[in-house]
Amino acid sequence: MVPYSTKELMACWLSRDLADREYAAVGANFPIPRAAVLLAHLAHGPNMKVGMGAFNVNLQGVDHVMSLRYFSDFWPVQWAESASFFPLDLLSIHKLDVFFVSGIQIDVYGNTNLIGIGDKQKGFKFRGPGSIGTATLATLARRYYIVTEHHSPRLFVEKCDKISAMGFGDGTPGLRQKLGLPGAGPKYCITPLCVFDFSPTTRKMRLGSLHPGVGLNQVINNTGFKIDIPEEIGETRPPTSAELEILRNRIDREGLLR
Amino acid sequence: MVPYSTKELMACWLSRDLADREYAAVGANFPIPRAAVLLAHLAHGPNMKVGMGAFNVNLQGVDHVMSLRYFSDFWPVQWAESASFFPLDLLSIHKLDVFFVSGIQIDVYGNTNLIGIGDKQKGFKFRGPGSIGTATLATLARRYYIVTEHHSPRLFVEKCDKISAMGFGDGTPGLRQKLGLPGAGPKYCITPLCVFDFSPTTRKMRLGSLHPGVGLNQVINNTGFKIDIPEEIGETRPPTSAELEILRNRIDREGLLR
Amino acid sequence: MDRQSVITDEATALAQIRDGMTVALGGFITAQHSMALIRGIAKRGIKGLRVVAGLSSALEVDLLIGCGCVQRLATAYVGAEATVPIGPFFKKAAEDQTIDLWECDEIILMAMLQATAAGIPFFPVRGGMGTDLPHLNKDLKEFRDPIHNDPLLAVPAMKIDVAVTHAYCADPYGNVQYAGNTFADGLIHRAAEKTITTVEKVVPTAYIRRDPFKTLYTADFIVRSPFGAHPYSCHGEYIEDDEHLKGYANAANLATKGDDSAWKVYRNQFIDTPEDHMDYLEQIGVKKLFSLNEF
Amino acid sequence: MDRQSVITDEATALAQIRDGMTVALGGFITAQHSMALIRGIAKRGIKGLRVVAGLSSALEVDLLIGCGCVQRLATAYVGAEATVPIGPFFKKAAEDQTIDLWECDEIILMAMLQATAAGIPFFPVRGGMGTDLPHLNKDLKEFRDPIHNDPLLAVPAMKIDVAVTHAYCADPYGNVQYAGNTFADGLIHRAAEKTITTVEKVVPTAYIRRDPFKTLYTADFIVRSPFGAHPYSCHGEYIEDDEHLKGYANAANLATKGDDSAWKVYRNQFIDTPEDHMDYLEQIGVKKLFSLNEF
Repeated sequence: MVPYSTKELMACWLSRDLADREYAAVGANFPIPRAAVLLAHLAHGPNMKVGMGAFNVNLQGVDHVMSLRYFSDFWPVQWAESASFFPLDLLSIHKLDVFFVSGIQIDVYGNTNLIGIGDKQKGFKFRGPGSIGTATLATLARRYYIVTEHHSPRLFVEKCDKISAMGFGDGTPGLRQKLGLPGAGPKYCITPLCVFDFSPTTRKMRLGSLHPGVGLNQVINNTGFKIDIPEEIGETRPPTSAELEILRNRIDREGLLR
Repeated sequence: MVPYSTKELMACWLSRDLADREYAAVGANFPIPRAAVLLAHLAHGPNMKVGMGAFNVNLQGVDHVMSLRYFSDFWPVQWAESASFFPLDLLSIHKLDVFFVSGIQIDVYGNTNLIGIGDKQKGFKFRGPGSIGTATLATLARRYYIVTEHHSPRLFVEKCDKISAMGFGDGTPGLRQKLGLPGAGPKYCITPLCVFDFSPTTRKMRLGSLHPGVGLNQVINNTGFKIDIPEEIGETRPPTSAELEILRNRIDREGLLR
Repeated sequence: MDRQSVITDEATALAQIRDGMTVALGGFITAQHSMALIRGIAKRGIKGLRVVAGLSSALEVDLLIGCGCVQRLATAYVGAEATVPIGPFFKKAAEDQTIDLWECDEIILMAMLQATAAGIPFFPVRGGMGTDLPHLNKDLKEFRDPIHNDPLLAVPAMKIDVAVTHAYCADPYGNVQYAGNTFADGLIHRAAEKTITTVEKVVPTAYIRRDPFKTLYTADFIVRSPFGAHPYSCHGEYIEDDEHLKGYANAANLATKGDDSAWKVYRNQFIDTPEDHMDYLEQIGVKKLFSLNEF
Repeated sequence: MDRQSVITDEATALAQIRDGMTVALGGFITAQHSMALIRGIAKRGIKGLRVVAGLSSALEVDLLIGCGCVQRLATAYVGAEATVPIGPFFKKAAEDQTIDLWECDEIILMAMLQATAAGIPFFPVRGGMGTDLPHLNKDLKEFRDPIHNDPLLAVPAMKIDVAVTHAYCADPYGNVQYAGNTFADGLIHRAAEKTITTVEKVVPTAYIRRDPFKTLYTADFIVRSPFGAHPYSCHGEYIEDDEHLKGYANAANLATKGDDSAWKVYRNQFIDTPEDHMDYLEQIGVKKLFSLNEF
């Protein structure tokens, strides 16, 4: 088997959950989801609609795709078949199938925080960069994934100080429907150690699989909340050599994931 | 003095009420307002924003302007500096300064009807073509003019059977503000016989001026409601030869107004 | 696995439209209606359609009413301006109450589409307050805004099954570009669950990529239909066929007054007999078609 | 009487912006901010601005905060992605509560602009329900839709005095066209009472008329400002000046930690000393500027 990095594992695993014809958006400065979407597109999704910055691109036949320096880069224009119509497209973003969210805090119910840390009603101990588009996109996209390059008790907390993108709130059954949120919410949370899914009854994060070589205690010790652990724990399926070939030669020549 | 037609009189009179820098829209199949806007633009409004069909044009330096066959004609593209952005521009149409409305009924409070005639809640004795954009545009434009090529008791009624564009409703003081309508409502109603304005107290139509050669009784007999008649009645100021020269050589070579 | 073309034939496209569906039509008054498909709907006798004609219709909805396809109609206008001031079948159906009218003006129709496209239950507008539109259209509801207590009209979203639009060109993957005005077509596409677009020309994707900012939307089905908007105009290609419109209006007018002989001839020649759009164009004839070329 | 040019100089344009006004800035994260005017605002020490940064800001609002111009800020993000993850002055001001934050995400900000542009008191959205945004931003109000009783968030309109945008080109009459993405600039223009646009190039009206569909809006004031978005990008012209952004962030970072020596140097060299935008470009230097040309 070809050796691979944890980030490559994460990208390959995510890519398999994306289907052909889906509409998925890729931002800048979020290399794992970017690689996942492009890998899905090049490996099995020739009809995917891929949002790259403010363009919709199709990359069939493109030898290799450099990564965005910034979200508003102009150069993807060369592969663009359309550009986002503002405000029309942002206001009709519920047609987005797949979105990705991160946070400076992630809690047991899949809520994420990009706003800031601190208990006060106003003011912050640590101010985050802001919600960007996540408050709405996590609501409206048909499903989303929480992706983080870190796994620590400070990141994975019982309850976010502030919620910028609501996952399952306080776990009340049917809360998303009650709040009128059309999207299904977070499907998986993937970290450098493991994959979490969400219990359909409690809506809490549940251990889905451990990455190869990761021990259960490593996850428990690095998570700030009590994890729902099933009887049998699977292993995250590693990248295939075919996946790695596309990933390394066409998507990540710069080696951001290595 | 150069002889002129009633329609030319109406167009010239209206044109003087439009100021430079104003944004005025001209439709198809409404030749008098079209001529009024173009005359204002060419005579004293070089900085007007002129909506011609779905384009915004500037006609300085254009020898002569043919009339639109249809509202959605493509050929004004040759003079267009921008095109309407749908839906953005229709939803921000409150920046429109001047609009023109007609009707199959016009009532004493300046309400107009393009929907249909008949008392029933549903169904019509005579169905009109529909509201087009008037319900909203008469509400949002800073002011508007009612323009009609006919003057008869069947047209000028006490109360419209249906209102498609609200003028002053039932005359309740402050009604437009109470209903949240930002525009000032109809400023004048011009017909082949006279100009009406609106009493600031009753909001009813009031005789403003008689066109040259028209007698007071002619107006009274052809209007289906009692007209507020001031002590002194002015005469509608006829076209100047300078106005007629622009009108006939640059705006109405086809002679639609003659 | 290869990228799949979405170019299809008229029959496959029309099979998407079934009795009782809500269908939104593109174009604006006398421009850019997908007549190739609208005639196809009439020929197949699809029934009970709930038609949304945005921004405003010409006589394409009049034809659908005349052929018995329409149960409900949302439009701000039915006519062809000076040529045909009001659609004859529309006028009669409105007077006889044989169709439901979703009474509105153009901006209220756009507000409905905007609500639908944005996935919100309603869109608030000021226009229409004080008019009879809320009395004639029970879906429109006056309310007070939750912040300042201002009076407003709530225009509800409407589920739209299929959008049917006509455009200048598309590539095999459904990327649609217009040569002129796009009217409400971009909004209509975003409000509908599925979009079928007839185009004057199919172009290679490289043509689309020359200016991706011109792509208005990506349709689910593309049908190659030169002169597909005839007798209406298509910006950059051809103007209206006034003579045809007058012939239609004359036949329809007589039919609403009890003499349907001319309408039977019109319907037979232009709707029922032609197998498809190409057959229809043969009826119109090459000389007529190319006499309509713009500029 | 002749048609009047709206091209003006920086001083006249900046005189439109007065203490306490609400100013909306165009561009998106690291693209197309009107830095020529934003530095002018900072240099003149305009105070108490209520800044709306749509779609999202980079560090142009951070600079305005650092120079003491900002009383309130509506933005969904302040940073330059991997280069500068968060604006230093913004971070400190938020933590110390020295500016008011109108907390939102990008789509809620657009909803506010859309309400303002449409002249309606609020825009209803689904996004943000269940988050802390309505707790942090008291202008956002949960309500029940008047038709289906669905829960929604009402985003109120906001009076915007001046929009400040940067574009590729304009003609002397204010018709503005972009070479690339336009982001929320078309909406921002329509939401503001007045628009000032800096442009890379002034072009003849004949150029605009080649493709009037590309005209995004007609601005009230045009200021000729080549490299006017530096250190940010302008589509079709130049990319970001990362080195400059890092220098700024480093100076700002130190200043928020009590050492303002580097910030004083930055401010002196790039904001206070240059008379105008051209003087600023001299500080950057021709070699640097042309090294940023895209493609």
